[in-house]
Amino acid sequence: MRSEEIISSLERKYLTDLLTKGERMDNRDFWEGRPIQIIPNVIKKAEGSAMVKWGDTVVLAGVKVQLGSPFPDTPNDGVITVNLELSPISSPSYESGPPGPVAVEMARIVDRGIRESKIIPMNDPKLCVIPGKTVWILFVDVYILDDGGNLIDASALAAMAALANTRIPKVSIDEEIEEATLLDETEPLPRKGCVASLTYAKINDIIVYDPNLIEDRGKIARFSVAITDGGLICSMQKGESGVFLEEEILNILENASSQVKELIKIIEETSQVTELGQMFQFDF
Amino acid sequence: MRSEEIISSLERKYLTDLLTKGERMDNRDFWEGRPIQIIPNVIKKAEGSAMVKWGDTVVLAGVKVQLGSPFPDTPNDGVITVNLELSPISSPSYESGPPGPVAVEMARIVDRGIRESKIIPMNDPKLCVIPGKTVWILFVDVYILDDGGNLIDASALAAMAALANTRIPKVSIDEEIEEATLLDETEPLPRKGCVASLTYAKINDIIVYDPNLIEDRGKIARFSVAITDGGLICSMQKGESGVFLEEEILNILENASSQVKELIKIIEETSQVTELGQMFQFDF
Amino acid sequence: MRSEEIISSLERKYLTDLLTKGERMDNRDFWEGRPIQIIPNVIKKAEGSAMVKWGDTVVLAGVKVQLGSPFPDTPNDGVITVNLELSPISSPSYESGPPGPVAVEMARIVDRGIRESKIIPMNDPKLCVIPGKTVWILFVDVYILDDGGNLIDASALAAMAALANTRIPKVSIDEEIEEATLLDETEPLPRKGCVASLTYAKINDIIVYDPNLIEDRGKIARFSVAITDGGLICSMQKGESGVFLEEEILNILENASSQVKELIKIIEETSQVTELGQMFQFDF
Amino acid sequence: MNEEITSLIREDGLRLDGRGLHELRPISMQTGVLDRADGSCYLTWGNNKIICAVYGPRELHPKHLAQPDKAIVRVEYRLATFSVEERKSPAPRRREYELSKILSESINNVIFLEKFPNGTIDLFITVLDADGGTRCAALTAASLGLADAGIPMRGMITGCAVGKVDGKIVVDLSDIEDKEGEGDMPVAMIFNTGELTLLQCDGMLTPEEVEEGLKLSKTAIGQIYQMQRKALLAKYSQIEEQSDELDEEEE
Amino acid sequence: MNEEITSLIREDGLRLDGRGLHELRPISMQTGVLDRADGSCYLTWGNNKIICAVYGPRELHPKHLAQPDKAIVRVEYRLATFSVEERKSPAPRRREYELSKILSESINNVIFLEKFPNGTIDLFITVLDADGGTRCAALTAASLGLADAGIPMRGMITGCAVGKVDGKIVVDLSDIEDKEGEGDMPVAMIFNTGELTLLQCDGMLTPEEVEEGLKLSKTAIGQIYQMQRKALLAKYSQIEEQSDELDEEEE
Amino acid sequence: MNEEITSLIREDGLRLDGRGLHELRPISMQTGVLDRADGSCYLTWGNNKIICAVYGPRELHPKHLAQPDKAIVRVEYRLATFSVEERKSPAPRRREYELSKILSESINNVIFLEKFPNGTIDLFITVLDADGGTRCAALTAASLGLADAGIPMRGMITGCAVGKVDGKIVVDLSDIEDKEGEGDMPVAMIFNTGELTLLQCDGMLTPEEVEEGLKLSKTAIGQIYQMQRKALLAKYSQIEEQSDELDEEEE
Repeated sequence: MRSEEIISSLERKYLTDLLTKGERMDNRDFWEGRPIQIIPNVIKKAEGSAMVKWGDTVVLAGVKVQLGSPFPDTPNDGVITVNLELSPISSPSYESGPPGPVAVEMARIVDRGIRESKIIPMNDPKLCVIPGKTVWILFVDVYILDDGGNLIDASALAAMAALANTRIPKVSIDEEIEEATLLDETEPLPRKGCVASLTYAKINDIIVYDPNLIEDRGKIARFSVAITDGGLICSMQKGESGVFLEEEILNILENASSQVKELIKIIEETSQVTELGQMFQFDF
Repeated sequence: MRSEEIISSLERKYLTDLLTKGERMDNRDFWEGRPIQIIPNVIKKAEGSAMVKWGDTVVLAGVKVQLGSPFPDTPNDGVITVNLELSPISSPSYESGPPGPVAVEMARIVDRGIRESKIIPMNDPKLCVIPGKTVWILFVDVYILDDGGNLIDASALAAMAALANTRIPKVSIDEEIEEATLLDETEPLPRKGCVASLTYAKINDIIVYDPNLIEDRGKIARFSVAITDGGLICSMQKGESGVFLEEEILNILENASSQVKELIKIIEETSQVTELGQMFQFDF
Repeated sequence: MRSEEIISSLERKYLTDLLTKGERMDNRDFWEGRPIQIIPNVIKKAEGSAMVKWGDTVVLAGVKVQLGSPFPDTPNDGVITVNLELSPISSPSYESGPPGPVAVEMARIVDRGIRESKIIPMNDPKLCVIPGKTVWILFVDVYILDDGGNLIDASALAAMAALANTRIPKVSIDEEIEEATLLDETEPLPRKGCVASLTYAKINDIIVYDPNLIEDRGKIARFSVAITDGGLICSMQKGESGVFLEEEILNILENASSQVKELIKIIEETSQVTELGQMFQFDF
Repeated sequence: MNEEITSLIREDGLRLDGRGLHELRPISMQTGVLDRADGSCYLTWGNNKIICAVYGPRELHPKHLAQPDKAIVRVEYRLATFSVEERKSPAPRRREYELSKILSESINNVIFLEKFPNGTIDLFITVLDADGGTRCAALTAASLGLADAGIPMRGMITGCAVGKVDGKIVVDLSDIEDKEGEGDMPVAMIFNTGELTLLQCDGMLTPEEVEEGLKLSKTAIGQIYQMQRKALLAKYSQIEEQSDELDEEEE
Repeated sequence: MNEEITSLIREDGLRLDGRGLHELRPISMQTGVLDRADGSCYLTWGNNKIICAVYGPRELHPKHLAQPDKAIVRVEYRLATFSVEERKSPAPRRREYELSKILSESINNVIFLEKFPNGTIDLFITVLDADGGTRCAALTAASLGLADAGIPMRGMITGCAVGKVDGKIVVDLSDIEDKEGEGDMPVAMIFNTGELTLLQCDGMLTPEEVEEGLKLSKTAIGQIYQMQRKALLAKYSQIEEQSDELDEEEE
Repeated sequence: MNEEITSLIREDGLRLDGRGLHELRPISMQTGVLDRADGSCYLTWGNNKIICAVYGPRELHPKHLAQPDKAIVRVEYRLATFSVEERKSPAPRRREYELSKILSESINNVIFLEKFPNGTIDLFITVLDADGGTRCAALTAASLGLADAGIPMRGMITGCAVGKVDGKIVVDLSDIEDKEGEGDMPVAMIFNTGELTLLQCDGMLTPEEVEEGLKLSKTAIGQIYQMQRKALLAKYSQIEEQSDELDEEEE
């Protein structure tokens, strides 16, 4: 699919005519998602990583860990930061350069899903190397490699899956001079449960889950919700200039609460796979 | 007054015809300033602040204090830094983005007035928390909110008034590990006297004090002088491509030395007002 | 010579016709370089410096030294960093602003020549003030002042000559609190030998050493090689979109290995001149 | 400066600042406060202080960004450096970029953009003093600034955050409730139509709590909407008074 | 994490990873891996993982950069933040600017640019996992991406680094050999003509060692070039199969 | 490196460098030093070393900045990284932006800009070695650079700082006098008309001291102006000599 970002009027008519008939271009039901593949541990230099293929969308997330200073108001907590790059690799529409507002919004949605769900317990003693002075900093970097629509959910999934296989080095501390030395041995990053994002697009007055590229372009509004394995809503974000009615939001939340289970299952299954070798060669 | 920054030739003719007759557009004498209001302590999150309405010009200055490292060549002195933003709020001519040369020059004029006058004694022991290691950093940030002309004097006044009501937290020091803890109690920022800026515009060959917006646009040269409550000149700055003769400068300095007293009085009176509540609601 | 960077077709024809006849515009042999002058120690505020006039090209290099932190993986080594600015002073083609790809490539070629040759032994104990904590950082900054062609070799020579007269302050260490104090006395920067760069331009299928400005513009490919006083090749860089054959490279290397001796001699002779006074006034 | 918060709801069932669970903080709104801007609004909401300037509709530069069939809306949301606990650097941060984007999308929805082909409407919103709920306050101020500039709109946007504090859903979170509470859910809508133009959430809420929050926010937004209407009427009556004065002068 | 390397060549004469002195690491190449790009290649080489997307020939914006007689080539070489030992900041560093420039000059040489006046051909190459020799791997992948995009070329560029390790000239340096060895010499050429399109060196080599390195690189490049050809044939046969399938479907 | 300065004026009434209170440091000026620039000047003043290149009048890009009735003047004042005690970062700092602006305004005044509609005259001034009084030295060099480029001017700008040191008004402050003294007052004027094109002050001066400083600066500027004239005459006589040589060659 090589075309401009702005949907053509013909495309739009085709899209909306189909939807009015209750059909989607790729024959999915309105609430049906696309197939998902996750390849964990794909990057050897990263402490955690996952390549996600979600429909036609391909996203790579990597986690690097680094010793650093805590924030002054949480002196014993680790730090996590999520960056996201709409790589020019992924679409003719994206350009090089520092992240624009679209990438920043996506990064912050992914970040909030992880942060608010508290699935990585930042106050875990393993993340605090020398109280008040040295903690683990987790850098989660997400690269969009192929934009096939619904980047938010694919990015959130890749970030979550990368964290699920992240290992941090063990550390030996010289208490006297307060210096930490990294050991060769590693241990898994502390984690409590799982979170996933589900995004819905509103096209005219029809709402569909997991928009593909054409639906993404044709939508007037977007709604994303991140839900934990415990069924709690930890982040919501309405986007674009279209509006939602209260009733529409409640319907979406009901649907998301049920669909999230499938996503959580995929992540947890993937997090069992730890061998890098077996997926050395992969197919996009 | 909504128009472009470049003065129209009609406007200029009107302005200069009036001045030739010895009159100003707003009926002031050549050496007469506009009315000034100061609302101190207007920002609760800032350690010091002041909103200044000077004629049609509105400027807000805030002071934040922060512990930090001293400069290597003055290891026991506090640090002060002045920033100024020509906010796009204040005029159709200003754009967002990092400060351009005009804003940088203004910031540096305001900065020099404060710094050279030594009204904040940076070597006061209260500003040095741990000698050679930790001192108070004072950030004075000035936002132009409405550009009605003579931004330099209004900004200098707002910065001065904000410093006059700034309070810094008391600190307890753990001598052994050389660590400072902030206490809830605060004390006034040390201050010795007062300084004010006076700006003169040259339009054709006529010189007026406190140019309004139209006069600002029509001027060929500008001269600003900062004078302390002790009558010392601590900063001068000629601006724009027009020239001054020695005699003109000496006349300006004579006038400024007498006018500054009124400005100093306004600041010192304002610095007595410390209650935030009373000016919670204000009129621009 | 004031003209545009792109060579005109007339100029190119003249250039290549001459070369085909075995001649160069400035009557040099194909393997012959232009006259070189070095004025060492030209900048009083710098710890080392050299002005180089190489043909019509003028380059100024200065070295500043500063105490700082070592890189984590070389905790006892000093640090060197080379910057290069294509100053807008030097040509109508260069603009102000952060270094573009051309300046970055040049800086990195000069940097690699110095770094890989190990002529400044970064692990010398004199460069390590407090092991693991404080080392000398050497900033080599190169400014192109007049672009007369072959900027790489002139820049490398200026950087090398500046390092050759660099002196670093002696330091007294307070072992207990691990703090270093600079003394007034200085000593020469440790140095082991010398390195020089030689650049060849390919114009059509003819290769010449030390291209002048017109040859620089007319070239299809460039090859630079840095060689130590010991005859070792420590850096090579092919540039531009033209190609070289293996045989051409081998011929260049043979020629460079012999020509480098003259350059090394010039540097070593210059490094004997340490008095600033004698060349206070110089001629470009 | 780092006092331990044990509970955000007092034993008497009221919040730390004495409000009931569904009670708004004091809000004031004033339009036309700036001389140079085409429209403006100064709004205080608890200790929040927000200034909004509207410029336009005006010609868009550079021209290739202009749209031949409608105006574009550009919104810049900024925090003053001194508006927050720790001084913020003057350069905008990611949070400010994100909020500028979603405020812009929200505002986009209500303006009759097709009336101003090739044009731009620029809103500059600066939080001078921040105290929780700034984005909802910003939208509320922006609507008034747009009305003050005479920009035609199909409705007024009004915002109010709800959230979860000590297990209860409360209205209009203060700074401390936002930071120490269990969830924050900013909502903005066109009150008359119930259309949600902004909806976000951070925290941990059950779907039922989200539903309750939506209902509570609508009631609060209704109250704030009435204040917006009053602020606009105040402006128009002031204008009438001024023109009366002018008439008198002319006589 | 900072283990002392005593020797890069084992007592049995093989290298630390068990390779002979002139032996390549395992290499895989796959074209057409991206849906949106006009051409693409995913290449693994030892633990290097590189993705290359090609867009174009397409119209160049801004137009004043366009050349009326030919297309321009823009190459962006980037390291993913997590591709290296210490996390790299997302902003490109000087090394990435330099490599983008020299890769661009190398690629420039083989494309029939005059076929696309006013146009641009954009290559975006990202190293997802780095393991020594990325620039040669990047050029090898770029050629395949260009071929996948159907860009007409006068030849294929193939790269391979050689270097000096424990006093020996070896082929295809690994990460550790690159960092701890005595010299690294990346080479790229059009194998069929022997034209060098890229040649660099860091380290300390005698002229004779450079000569030996050039000879060894040519042999290695010959082997890699055969893999590139196979990867392209694989693509075309796949296309044929697909069109066979289409035919069957149509029947 | 941080020696205590007890007094800036010695017991014999002279300054630390042996100068009298109203005595200038040694100054040298040379025009036409750069091959590529349209005009240039290299000036030393005490230990200050300043290079100025003038390009133009030339076409202005981007064109929308051009003025149909006159040329614009752009001035970039920079400090070389190694010109000061602590290495300066290569990126310009606020001081450099401010000085570029006021030098530009000063220079603007003397050029017959209306002779070059739509054009630009660009001055690039770099302080290679700094020793106090660089802005006055920069303006003095800029005038010569402009004259060397043949730009028509209604007068020559000449600068010299005065200041207060140990309670005395002195001429031409050195670096240490600037930093440790009580006040610095840079002045530039068109000597023949007495018009002040630049005037600044930092420090603590009475109005009477400012008046004294202005008078002293005028005398000093008169001396420097004579040096500027000589430097230009030297250039013209050199050109004459060269053209004589050419004539001889032609014969």
